[in-house]
Amino acid sequence: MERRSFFKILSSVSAGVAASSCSNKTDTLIPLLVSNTEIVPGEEQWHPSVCSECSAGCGVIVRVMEGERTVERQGHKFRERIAAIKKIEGNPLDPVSGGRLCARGQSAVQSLYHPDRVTAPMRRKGTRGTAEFVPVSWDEAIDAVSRSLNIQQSADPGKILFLTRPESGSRSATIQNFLSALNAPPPLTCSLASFAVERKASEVVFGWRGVPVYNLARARYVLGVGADFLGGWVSPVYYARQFGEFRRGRPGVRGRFIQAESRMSLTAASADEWLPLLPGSEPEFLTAVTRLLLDARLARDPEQLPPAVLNSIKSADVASLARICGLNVNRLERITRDLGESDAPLVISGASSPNTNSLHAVAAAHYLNALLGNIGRPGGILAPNQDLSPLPLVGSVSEKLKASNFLLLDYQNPVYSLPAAAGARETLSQLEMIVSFSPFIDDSSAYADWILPDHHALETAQAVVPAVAPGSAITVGLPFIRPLYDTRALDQTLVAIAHKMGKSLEPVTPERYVKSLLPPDQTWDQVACRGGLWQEAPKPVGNEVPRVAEAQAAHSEIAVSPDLARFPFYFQPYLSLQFHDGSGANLPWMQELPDPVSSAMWNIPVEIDPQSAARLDIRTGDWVRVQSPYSSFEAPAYVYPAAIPGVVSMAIGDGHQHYGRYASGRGANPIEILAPVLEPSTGTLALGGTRVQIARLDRAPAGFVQFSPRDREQGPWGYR
Amino acid sequence: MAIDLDRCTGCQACVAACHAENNLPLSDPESAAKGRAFHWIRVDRYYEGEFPSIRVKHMPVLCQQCDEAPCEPVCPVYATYRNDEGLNVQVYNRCVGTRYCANNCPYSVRFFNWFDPVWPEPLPLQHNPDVSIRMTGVMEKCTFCIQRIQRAERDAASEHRQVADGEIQPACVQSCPAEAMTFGDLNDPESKVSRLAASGRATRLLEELGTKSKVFYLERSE
Amino acid sequence: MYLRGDFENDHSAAHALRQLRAVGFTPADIDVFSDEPIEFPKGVLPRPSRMSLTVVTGAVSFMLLAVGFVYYTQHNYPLVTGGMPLFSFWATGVIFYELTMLGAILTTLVCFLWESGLLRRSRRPVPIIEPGIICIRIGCLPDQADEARRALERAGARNIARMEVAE
Amino acid sequence: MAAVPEVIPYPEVRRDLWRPLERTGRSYSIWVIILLAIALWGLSCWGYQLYRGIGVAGIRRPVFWGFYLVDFVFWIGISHAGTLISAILRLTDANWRKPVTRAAEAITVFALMIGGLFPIIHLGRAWVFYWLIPYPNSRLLWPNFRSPLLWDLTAITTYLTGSTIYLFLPLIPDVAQLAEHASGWRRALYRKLSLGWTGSDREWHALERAMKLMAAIILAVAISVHTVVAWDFSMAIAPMWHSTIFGPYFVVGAIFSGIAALLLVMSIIRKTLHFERYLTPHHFNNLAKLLLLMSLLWLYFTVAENLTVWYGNEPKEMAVFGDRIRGHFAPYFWIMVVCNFVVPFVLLGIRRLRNIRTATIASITVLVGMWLERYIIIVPTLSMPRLAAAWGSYSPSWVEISITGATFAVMALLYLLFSKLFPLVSVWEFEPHPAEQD
Repeated sequence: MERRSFFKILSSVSAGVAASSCSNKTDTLIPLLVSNTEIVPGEEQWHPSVCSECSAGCGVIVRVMEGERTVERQGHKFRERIAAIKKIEGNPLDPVSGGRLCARGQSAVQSLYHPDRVTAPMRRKGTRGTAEFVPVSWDEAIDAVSRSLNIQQSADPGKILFLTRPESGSRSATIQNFLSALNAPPPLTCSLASFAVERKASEVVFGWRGVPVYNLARARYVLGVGADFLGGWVSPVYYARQFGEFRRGRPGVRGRFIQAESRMSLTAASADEWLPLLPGSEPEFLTAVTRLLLDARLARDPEQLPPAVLNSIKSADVASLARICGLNVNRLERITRDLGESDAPLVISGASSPNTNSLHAVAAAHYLNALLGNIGRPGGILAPNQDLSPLPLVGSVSEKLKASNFLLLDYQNPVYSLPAAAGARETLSQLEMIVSFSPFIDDSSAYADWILPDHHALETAQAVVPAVAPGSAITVGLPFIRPLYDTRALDQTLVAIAHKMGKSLEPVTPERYVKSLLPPDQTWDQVACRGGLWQEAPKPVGNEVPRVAEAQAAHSEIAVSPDLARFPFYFQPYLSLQFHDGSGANLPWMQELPDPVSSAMWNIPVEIDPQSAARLDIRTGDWVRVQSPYSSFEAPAYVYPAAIPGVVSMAIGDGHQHYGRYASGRGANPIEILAPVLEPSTGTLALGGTRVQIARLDRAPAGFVQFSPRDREQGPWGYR
Repeated sequence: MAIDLDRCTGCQACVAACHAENNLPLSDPESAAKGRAFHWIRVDRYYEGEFPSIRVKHMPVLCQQCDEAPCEPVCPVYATYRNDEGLNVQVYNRCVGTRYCANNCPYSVRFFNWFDPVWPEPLPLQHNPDVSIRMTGVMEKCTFCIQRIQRAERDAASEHRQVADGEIQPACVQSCPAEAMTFGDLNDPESKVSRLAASGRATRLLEELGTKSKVFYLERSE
Repeated sequence: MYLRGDFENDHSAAHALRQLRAVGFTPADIDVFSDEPIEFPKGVLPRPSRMSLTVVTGAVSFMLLAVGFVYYTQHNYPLVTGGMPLFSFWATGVIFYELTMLGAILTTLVCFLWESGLLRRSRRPVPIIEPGIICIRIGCLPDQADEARRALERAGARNIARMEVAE
Repeated sequence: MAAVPEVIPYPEVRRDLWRPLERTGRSYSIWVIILLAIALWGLSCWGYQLYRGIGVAGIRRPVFWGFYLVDFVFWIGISHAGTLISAILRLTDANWRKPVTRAAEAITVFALMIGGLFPIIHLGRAWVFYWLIPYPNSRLLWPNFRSPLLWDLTAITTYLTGSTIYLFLPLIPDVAQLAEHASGWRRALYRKLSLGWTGSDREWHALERAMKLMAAIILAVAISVHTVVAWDFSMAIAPMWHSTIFGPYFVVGAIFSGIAALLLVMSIIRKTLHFERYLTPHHFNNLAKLLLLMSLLWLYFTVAENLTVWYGNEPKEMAVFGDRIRGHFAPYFWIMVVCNFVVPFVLLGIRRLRNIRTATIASITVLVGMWLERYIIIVPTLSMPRLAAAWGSYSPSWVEISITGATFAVMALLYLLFSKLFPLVSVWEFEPHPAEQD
């Protein structure tokens, strides 16, 4: 309890005052005798930590209490009492989570206590991909891995490929140090949630590193374009909090919100008005709005824009642009007027389903914001937290995979997150050596030769830089429970490997990571106690607005697979709230969480609009085959009343061949059938770049489970 | 409790929070297909209108803790009744499983344990020790996190003070990122929830039934 | 001592009963045995019964018991359900009704057993009768026996016999 | 179907009606074994359900009540055969009733025993069903008399007590006669049961009086029992349950199905026990006319129930209505209408078609129809609760189907055993005087 009220007190009192009282009396005494992780508390204790389920890096507090588990020793079963994590909540001190947490973050405890975790280092027994492993000792595993890594390193360190999560912090710093000690190339990521396009656009247009922060809470009129910021985007908790403030947090002020998106996402569902854009028409839409804004003389600072951009906008034809978007010009005019006349207008743009022209779209939104004069202002776009250690690069992973010999996988699943056409399976089965650090045997770890399981994030020490945060923020988590299994933190493993190879490597501990950024009035202990280091953003100097540069690489046309007659539907897989890039699929709570759109549980459907469904004689629950020029899959259909005719969407998450009992063999992976089309400036997979055909299967409608099958409030019957 | 539908984004953080706090049984595809998944709080979603002028209505629905609850009098063994604080409580040990209460709940927020719940090891480590695990054959439903209410009251009593407004937060309220949910004492006219309930935007679900429910929905209208 | 006389139909039996009543036998002295119920004309063999009244009394007392019981139990551990009053006739009227009826049923059974004399051990001799025969049994003092016998004979009885008290 | 009046000498009546008690045929034993096997199968299904949990049944959210409650209402309905019919006929002194009442009253008792079992089968924790019974207990908690389920409990207890007594009283003279003629254990049993019946006019008087009173009481109880069963539903504020018509509607339905059950049982008895001389076309004709009358009454109530809903057009009720009439449940609904109205109306309404065979056919369809009616009343309402997001569907599991089937076997079995112990036509009441037949 004390810890809890401590947090509550801290959140109201200014930081630093209560700093020395990290714990209650018993807490200060006991650690002298027993280490922190060995305490089995009978009373609840709350410890700060970091959520590692996505790159948002929310600060959390974790409730620890006694729990019981069964262990087997020498053939006998024992009940053992250990300190166990009961619940995860947001850390009230953390400016990102603000004491709140999304469904996925709260389910992190289920990945900690997942029945199918890898409990010890393992060596491959069967052929690659069959996921047959035998447990080995750490010494043996590290010996073997460092030996072969040594051979590769001395032969060609350029052929070592390290895939890691798109997150920055102490962990990624250790990885980078490890790789540079080996003279190997820096790590890559193949996560679908890297938001590389958004990062690139902000770098190109503003020269910022990172995803810009949208100060939604203080805006009055918001136009969202292509960013599902309340669903599976960069920082759902942060933006949902902002959204609550935006709507009803200010007395007498209710922010108005228009969302233009090619899918009725959760964000669009929360909007006052949804503009259904045809996929890939975001640049056209934004250009049209910008043009109308200029025409209406509502642009506050037209000189901001580079002349080339300004000219191209001025030469645009609104009517034809509107036609491309599938929208009415009058509607665009009304929205533009409202946007331009608002006290605090804001355009939030992103690429929830990246297209080949997404960079152009996001850049166009930045131009529009520049015209609206909200850059760096309250209620506008703010510069990101730039104290980042370099993020893992995004690039054409499939080519890099083919070019490498030695693959190290850190929570990355290229088999799942690359299209079948990219040939990741074949590449992986031919590589010389694959080492996985993942605590679960996923589709890609199934190909690994060695699995050196990492601790769960809640068992490990780490400092994470949140992807989006107001001001500068580092979230810190230190271990407070004994690791459940014979696992090792990644940095320990890397250090051990490096030492075996004769290289010197110091792990970047959270303490080391934070210390360099520590302001003079704070100590490491305070940071560790509170769970992070948070500072106000430096005030923009004077009225200086960042340089707005032209985004060159932008295609305006969306590149899609050819043969429109045979493949009449746009197909857009998207990052969902519950599964994100697919990594949440192994959590039973996420599987049984009714999908916000279809209310589906334990299976993700394909979302089809009612018109097309009627034409193809498809009803909700029917099985359909979705066929692209490259591949096909079968999944149940959901006739989504709000789907745009001709646009088929599907959440990413199902279709894992291996990923624990709750995800293995469940549903279909929409990535698999995608065209291997990349967004050119970043090398991100263009999720929206594929067209498909759909056919109903004559299979009994079974296997599709909805929590609430009925999606209309009234019954279908009236007088008739 | 008051739920601001204008803030609610339908993100279902509350649903997960409830599972974590209240040891809800895990479903599996088969039991879920049989309509036996547990969600003490659920987010109802309704589509209104047709494309393109279609809107979505998200509405978190949990036990409305009615003052005049239809579920209570039909129970033959007093397994559910209204306690002194006005909560509609479910006494698992008394329940014999007639399921009449669930039929008579107009909000369909009651859930039945068709079997003994099963969690594969080591998932039970996560169980909240403050909340009992329900056996087969008994009804269960949202309790407004009565364990949190009692804890706050105990703490306040030991510190010789009143429970402060907003001090008690059920798991769903605590988790809600958009802060759409507000919990407090409706008997105290000064509490935040009372003020919200008195605001013009407040309605109650199926108010026409006269259940005097204690969850107020603040309408989304502009 | 007991006398018995058999009759072949209810007319002659009724005639015999009238004769017996005329010579001073009361209905309490007389029993009629048959394997079918026999209706005599009114006044021939009056068997007054308080069954209806008793049943009503039984029913009412059960109702009062039920009201008291329900009132006691609901106040014994008072729990509010659905905002209903702890005790109300609307909510428990059905219970009162059913228990009233249960009272009536049970009283009927008791009355039946009492008035029919079943379950009460009797030492009176029971005549064995052939199917379709109506047998009249008269309990009389030895000095009345002749008179009774004559009355039976006058009514056309067959098989007039003396019966002994069973041990 | 004018019956030829026939006076059967008393000894012959006795011989005919006692014959089934004395002789047991091969087919009887075979039937007993088959029925026993089905009943045991049902029992083991119940055991399985107790062991695994009620979830082995198909009930789910939101259809928390399914087959078991349908069966409950159905069997309680059947139980109205006896009592109501025999009580009404007794009170109105309809003499043709006499060979019919015993069979009817036996149906009542057995159907009630079976029906009363279903609420227990359906409990989530059936092993603590006695918590509903008011007795001073260690839980220091009395049951909630405000619950319609407690109403049910008292009503059914009263009804079962009453109808058992009502069956037993007129059995006493028969048993007393049997005691004289039987030997061995039967004699001892009949002796005990006859309570020392001598056939004195005091006993006859008391019996007549008690039967008159019981008939009146049992009539009142029977009507209340099915009303209370109906109120289990109409006290709930679920759409299309919360209706004032339910009490009388259920009573009519109960009498309807009760008569059908009686007709069916009678025609089986007549055939198998060769009671042609005792259960004459005359009886069937009268009962068939009653069945026709109830069919029309049932139609009237069904129309009244649905018309008010349709006209009111209240969305939540309309959802259930629509699904019944035109949606998922429409096949069941229209089969029910055919079974309960069209078939009896045609077969029994047209005088030329009305005979024992058609009456039997009609009674079978009515039984099917009435079972469906209960299904139609319970399941659609529950699958469409007020909030559309909670709508769901229901299909029974093999356990529910087995247990339902087994109860029919149990009913037949009990009847077979009863027929071995007691004459199915009251011997002492049977006086086929030609003058009284019409």
